[in-house]
Amino acid sequence: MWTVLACLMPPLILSVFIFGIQTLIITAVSVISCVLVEAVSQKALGRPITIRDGSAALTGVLIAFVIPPGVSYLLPVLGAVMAIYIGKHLLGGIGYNIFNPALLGRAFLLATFPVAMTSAWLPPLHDLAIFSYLGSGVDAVTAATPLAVMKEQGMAAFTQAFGSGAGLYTSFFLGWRPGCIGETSGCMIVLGGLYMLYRGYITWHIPVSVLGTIALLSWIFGGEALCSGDPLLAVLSGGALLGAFYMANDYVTSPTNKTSQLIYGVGIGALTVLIRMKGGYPEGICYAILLMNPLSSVLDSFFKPKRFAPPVGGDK
Amino acid sequence: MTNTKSIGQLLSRGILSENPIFKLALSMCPAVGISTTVMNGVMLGVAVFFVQVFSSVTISLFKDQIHPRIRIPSYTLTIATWVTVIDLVLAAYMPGAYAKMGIFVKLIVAFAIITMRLEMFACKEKVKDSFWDGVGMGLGFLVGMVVIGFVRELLGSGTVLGYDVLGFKPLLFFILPCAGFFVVGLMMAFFNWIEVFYKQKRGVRS
Amino acid sequence: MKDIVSIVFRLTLTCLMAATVMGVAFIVTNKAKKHNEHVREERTMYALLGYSEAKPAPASVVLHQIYRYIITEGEVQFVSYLIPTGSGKPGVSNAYSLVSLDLQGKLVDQKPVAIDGEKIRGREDRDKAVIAVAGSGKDVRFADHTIIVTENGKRIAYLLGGKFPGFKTFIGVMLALDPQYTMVGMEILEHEEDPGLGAEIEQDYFKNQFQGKAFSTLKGLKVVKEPLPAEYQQALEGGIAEADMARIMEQYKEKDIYALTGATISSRSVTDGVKGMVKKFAYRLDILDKVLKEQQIAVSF
Amino acid sequence: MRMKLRQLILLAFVLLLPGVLQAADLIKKTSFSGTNEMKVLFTGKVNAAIAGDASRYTVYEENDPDIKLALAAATITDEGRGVTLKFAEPLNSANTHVVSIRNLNGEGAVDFKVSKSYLGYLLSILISAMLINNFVFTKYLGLCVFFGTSKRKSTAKGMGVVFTIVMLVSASMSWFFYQYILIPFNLNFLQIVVFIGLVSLTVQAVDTILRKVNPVLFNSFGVFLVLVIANCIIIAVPLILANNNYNYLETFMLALGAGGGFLLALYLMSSVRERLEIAMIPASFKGLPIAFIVAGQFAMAFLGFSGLKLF
Amino acid sequence: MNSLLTFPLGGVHPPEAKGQTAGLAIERMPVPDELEIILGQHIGAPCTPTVKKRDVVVEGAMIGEVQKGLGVPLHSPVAGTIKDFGMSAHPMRVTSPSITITVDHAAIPATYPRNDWSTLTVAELLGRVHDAGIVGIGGAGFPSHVKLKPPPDAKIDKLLLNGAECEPYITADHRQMLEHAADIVEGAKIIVKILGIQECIIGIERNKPDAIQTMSEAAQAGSTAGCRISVQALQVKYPQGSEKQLIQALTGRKVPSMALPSTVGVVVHNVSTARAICDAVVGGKPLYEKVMTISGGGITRPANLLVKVGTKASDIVAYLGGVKPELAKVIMGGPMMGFAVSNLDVPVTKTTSSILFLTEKEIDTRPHSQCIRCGWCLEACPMGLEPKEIGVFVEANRAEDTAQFGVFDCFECGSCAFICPAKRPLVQFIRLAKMKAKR
Repeated sequence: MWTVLACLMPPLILSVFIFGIQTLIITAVSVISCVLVEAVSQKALGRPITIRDGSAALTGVLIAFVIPPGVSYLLPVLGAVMAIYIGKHLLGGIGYNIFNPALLGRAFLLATFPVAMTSAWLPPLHDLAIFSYLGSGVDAVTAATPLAVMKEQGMAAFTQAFGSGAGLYTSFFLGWRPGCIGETSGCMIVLGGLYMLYRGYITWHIPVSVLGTIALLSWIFGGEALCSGDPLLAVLSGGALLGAFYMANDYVTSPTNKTSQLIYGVGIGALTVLIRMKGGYPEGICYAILLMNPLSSVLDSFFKPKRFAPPVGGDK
Repeated sequence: MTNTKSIGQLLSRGILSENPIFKLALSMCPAVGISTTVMNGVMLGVAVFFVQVFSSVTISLFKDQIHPRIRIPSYTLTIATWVTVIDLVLAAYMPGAYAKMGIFVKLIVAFAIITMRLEMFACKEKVKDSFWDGVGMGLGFLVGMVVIGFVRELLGSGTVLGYDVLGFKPLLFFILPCAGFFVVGLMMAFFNWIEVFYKQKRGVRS
Repeated sequence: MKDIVSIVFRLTLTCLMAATVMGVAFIVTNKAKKHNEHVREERTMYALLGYSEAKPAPASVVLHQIYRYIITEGEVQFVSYLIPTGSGKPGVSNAYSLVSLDLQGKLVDQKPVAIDGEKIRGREDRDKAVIAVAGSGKDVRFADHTIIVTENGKRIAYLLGGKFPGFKTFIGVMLALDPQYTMVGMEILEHEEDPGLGAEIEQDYFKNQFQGKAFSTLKGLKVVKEPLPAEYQQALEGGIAEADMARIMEQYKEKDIYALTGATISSRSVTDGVKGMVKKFAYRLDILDKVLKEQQIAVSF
Repeated sequence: MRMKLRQLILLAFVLLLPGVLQAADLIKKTSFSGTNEMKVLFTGKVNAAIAGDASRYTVYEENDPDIKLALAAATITDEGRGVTLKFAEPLNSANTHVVSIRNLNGEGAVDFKVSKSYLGYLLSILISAMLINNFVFTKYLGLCVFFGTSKRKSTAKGMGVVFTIVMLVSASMSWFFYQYILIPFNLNFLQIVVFIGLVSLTVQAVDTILRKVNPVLFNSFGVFLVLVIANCIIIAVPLILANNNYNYLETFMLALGAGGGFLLALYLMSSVRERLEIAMIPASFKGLPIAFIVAGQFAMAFLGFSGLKLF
Repeated sequence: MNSLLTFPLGGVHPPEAKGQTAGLAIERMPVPDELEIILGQHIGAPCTPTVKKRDVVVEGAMIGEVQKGLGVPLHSPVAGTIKDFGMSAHPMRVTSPSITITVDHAAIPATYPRNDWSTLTVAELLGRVHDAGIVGIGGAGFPSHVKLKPPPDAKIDKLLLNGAECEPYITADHRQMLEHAADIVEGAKIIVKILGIQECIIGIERNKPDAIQTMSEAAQAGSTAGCRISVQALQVKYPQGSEKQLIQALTGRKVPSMALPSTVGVVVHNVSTARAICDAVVGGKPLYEKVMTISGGGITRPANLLVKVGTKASDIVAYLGGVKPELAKVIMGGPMMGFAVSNLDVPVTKTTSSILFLTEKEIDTRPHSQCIRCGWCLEACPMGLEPKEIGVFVEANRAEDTAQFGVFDCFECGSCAFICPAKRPLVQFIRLAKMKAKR
């Protein structure tokens, strides 16, 4: 858990330079409330208190990562209650939750504060003025996320707002675009993800299948005509990378079998593209993962690990 | 089931110990579905109340005439009749409230609680007892709906019975469909917890 | 065997009894129900005109229903209006005429329609009457329903209902215009937008923005993605003194519509929808008025 | 039973085909795109000079033949097989539009209607009932049975399949009764009694037939038949179709969607509850309360489908 | 030596930690004053004593015998007097019946002159193996003569000698292969003759290059036309030394669930068992001594010891200069499959291959937490089982429902528990599950 947390630190630090110091405050509030809620729930339910295993802190960071940078500090607190108490401890604590707690928290916040969660975006900073959004500054500025612009105003407006070509990819890859706190800087997420892959904490199956499906389907259906979408843009915008590396890969809520992991990833990718293009929200990976979460145990029951050798005459 | 039950017992059973929503967990659909405001809860609760009372009384009145083999169809017919009547009356005289409740009024016909009371109580007991049993159950349902409606309305829109009490909308979530599940689930757990708590307390005392 | 007879007998009896109860209930409630069907709609209309239960509309205010039909005969299409030619007072048996215009706005014919004043509000009865007048072999299709409001015979407002696609499904609205087609008010009748987002279109601070927009402004109305100024919001929500309110409303009269935060698409849908409705209505009413004037057709409005 | 389902699907397909072949010979597909665009796809290559000439088009809403819509541009697409019409003002896609092209095919004009496709509409009824407005998670119907039979995956599957079949049959019968008996004879107020009666009848019929035809199947699925009556979805679907004046195809789609959605919800829920059975749930939450909480979480996940516009 | 072989499914790479003892020659431990010989030394029925209290026995004399069922005789490791019949501490079963012998230090150690076995019949050979009390020394303790008499319908074509020694720390087999290579090859030849086959493969993990070298030379020297003995180097992967995994690595054959290796035409013996068979057949020496590895950071002087069966762990500790203060856990057997012992009075049995004295640093003392479904155990399990599910079911008191996960296929290699990031005692869960699911 602590390693995963460490992998999430680079995007967090970069987010301070992209959106200002308040991202750090939101993350801190989120982490502290998650840890507190975890401790209180465990105390109330008479379980050993395990806040030191880092799982609550990780959920806290992830909740902060999937909310816009301009929201009130109250939001992560409420999200923490939903994620940790309702989403995790009522179902039996760590390991038994069906849905990814952080995303459950986000879904709850999106339903409760739809305006803040869909409009509190901030234009990225370019001058290291990391304190400029603190205090009253937040209300005055708004921005639209790339996917929202694409969905509501079309590709032309997108190009006008974010440019095109290599510059666009670079700024998106680095993270200089409006978006949730932790989702923008593709480079840092990929870096952390690759480190986790290298250390063997995760396998390639889920991230590759999720991102591959998103890229493929966006290429096929994403453009004006068939097969004219921009796969790279689809992967870099929204929370695709964060979702693929840190949310979809969550051990507890994803399948354990490799085959089911691939199917699970493809399902997430397909649902993401479906919601992005036809659904009610500009970004769909949050709901795509939530919708696939309950399927992970179903998939695992279909694809059992390959047994060494079945008994003679088959299983009894 | 003992034959002699006081009115108080019959009432309290329906409202507390065998509350159709929190204890028997029957007829959950409206409890989750339209309990976004107290008023909705009251309206449907009243509708269910009348259907329950009328059906209980009807079945109790005709219990000797009902052939045991067509028991269930008779119950269904009776309930459907009374639901139709209530439905028509509401549609005619309270169109505003009726529009809000959608098809849930008509769906009272599929409520397990009503059939269950008819089968377990009204077909055996005296008219008066059946009446009070129906009243108890109907009230129990009403109370459940009001409680859930109160929580959801207060938290969701900051109002009670339409009157603004908080002055702001705390958590929009609670008037959304999915919150109904959470509220009912948490309340059921709360009632379970109270029961266990009191049993323990009583156990300690005795 | 005896059992079966008994069962059948009792079941029949039960059914009969049930049917009796339901039948009685139906008969007793039917009239009230029919009466109530239009009450809500009418209440909305009166509310848009500024009347309420505390301040009921005077008897001199009359709502004149106009029903538009499209009649197709082969390749030729007419636009026909079912208009009241009598006094127009509800409850009084009215005379109605079907005035048919060709697509260029020339009068084709005018025929009286025999229909009762109350019955005209029921779709089936009305359609039947129009088909009977239009003659056989023609395709008659109901298009829309608008209301012209007069006070002492003088036009004071138009009410028009309409439906257009919103962010999710359709949004149904009713608009009130003054005789110069300036928006008097708008009411959202139905929608399935997201709570907290698109559903905010039914809030005063959004729908009242349309109030007072002149036809000229309305024709070019757009949606701007700017935060709603605080004073304007106060004025729209009606929490301030009347004089201030009038001043502020006047100040923002020619401004575009401020989009709802997080629900630009819904805001734009409503704006575009309203714009289209008013433009069409104004175009048609001008033609109709011209024809009625030229042909000296006596109408009740 | 699976065979029967397949036949029903096949039947539905055959019945739906005319919807696909709706437009005139020349026009293959029409659709709205964006707020002020319309796309037309022809069956073959068309004369680009004519099809690309905006002045040759006349477009109006079906109900407003007197008001012609101003066309900004007509652009040839799809290698000469299609044309995109761009309008000056946003279109009201709620209404059917009539497009007429002069001299496209020699003499005279080619007229065709552009509206949201009917097949798409049917499918959207199905998808809506199944996912977007899932009867269990967003409309809260059938909860008693839902919580009662979602403890085991096998039970859930059985219940879902039986329910879907009974639903299809009873909804079809209800539609027939409603359209040909209740409406003509002005007996609408009897709908509750009639619908519940038809449901009971269907259940009884399926029970009898199954018992005779396939006793093995009956043994595994028969127990669920009784429960079907207590499920409010089964009575809600006829009521909805009566309310919305659906035709038969729409009714069929609604019933299929409702049944499929119920099956899906049951299956997902049961797989989750099997997992919860071995979890350490707090004592007062054991059983129904936690099932409700999980259902709420499902409902939150299903929010993702909200606003889904496939067609 | 062709490309390195291994088994394909699962497996883990625990730190080898063999360096402490790999270079140490086998050293004979002086006999302590008293031995406690547990009667149930092997799988099958425990022995019944054939001696009485105060009987005087000589080294190698039979002191116990199995009267009914599967088993082999038990021999006295020393000359001495039967002191008592009592209960001894037992690593797995808490206590177990045993015979206590007071050692007669004055007695002359027995000698076993080598004699020619080539004239003996198969039945005679088998008799010697049985009479010498030989069981599978590798771990399970299965009576060897039974393994050498495969069911008549099995077509055996290969003998595999297991020199993989995949458990960390243990170097007993390694040292024996270095020091007694010829005996091992001789033993292999005896087994080959008993089985009536012609081929023997010795599998050794490549982290013991010196053993591979020595054994290859010995195998070459010992091979004859009718008996080809070869050495095969294996990849280093735990649990290579498990019977089914070794068979798959060396022959590619898969032993079906709940079946014996003979169903795929293979017989597997440990290298040290082969040596014991050689000693029994060639010298007539019963199995009463054992080469063991004593290792770990908690013991003052790690060693490879030749120990008499019945020597208590405490005696070994005393001989090796005592334990260090940082000792945290004593394990009998390997760190993966062995049992933690809380009592150093546990006597050594025929199957004890090591005693490890581990320090805080060498073990993970963190408390275990709930399963987070990471699925690592699924990948580690060489049998393709789902240890996480079994663990969760056991924790939920539903151990009896675990047969669906193939819990009986598990041979408790401990790969899952080793890899588990939550440090869940999965092997203990599985043992519990096996106990309950049987019922």
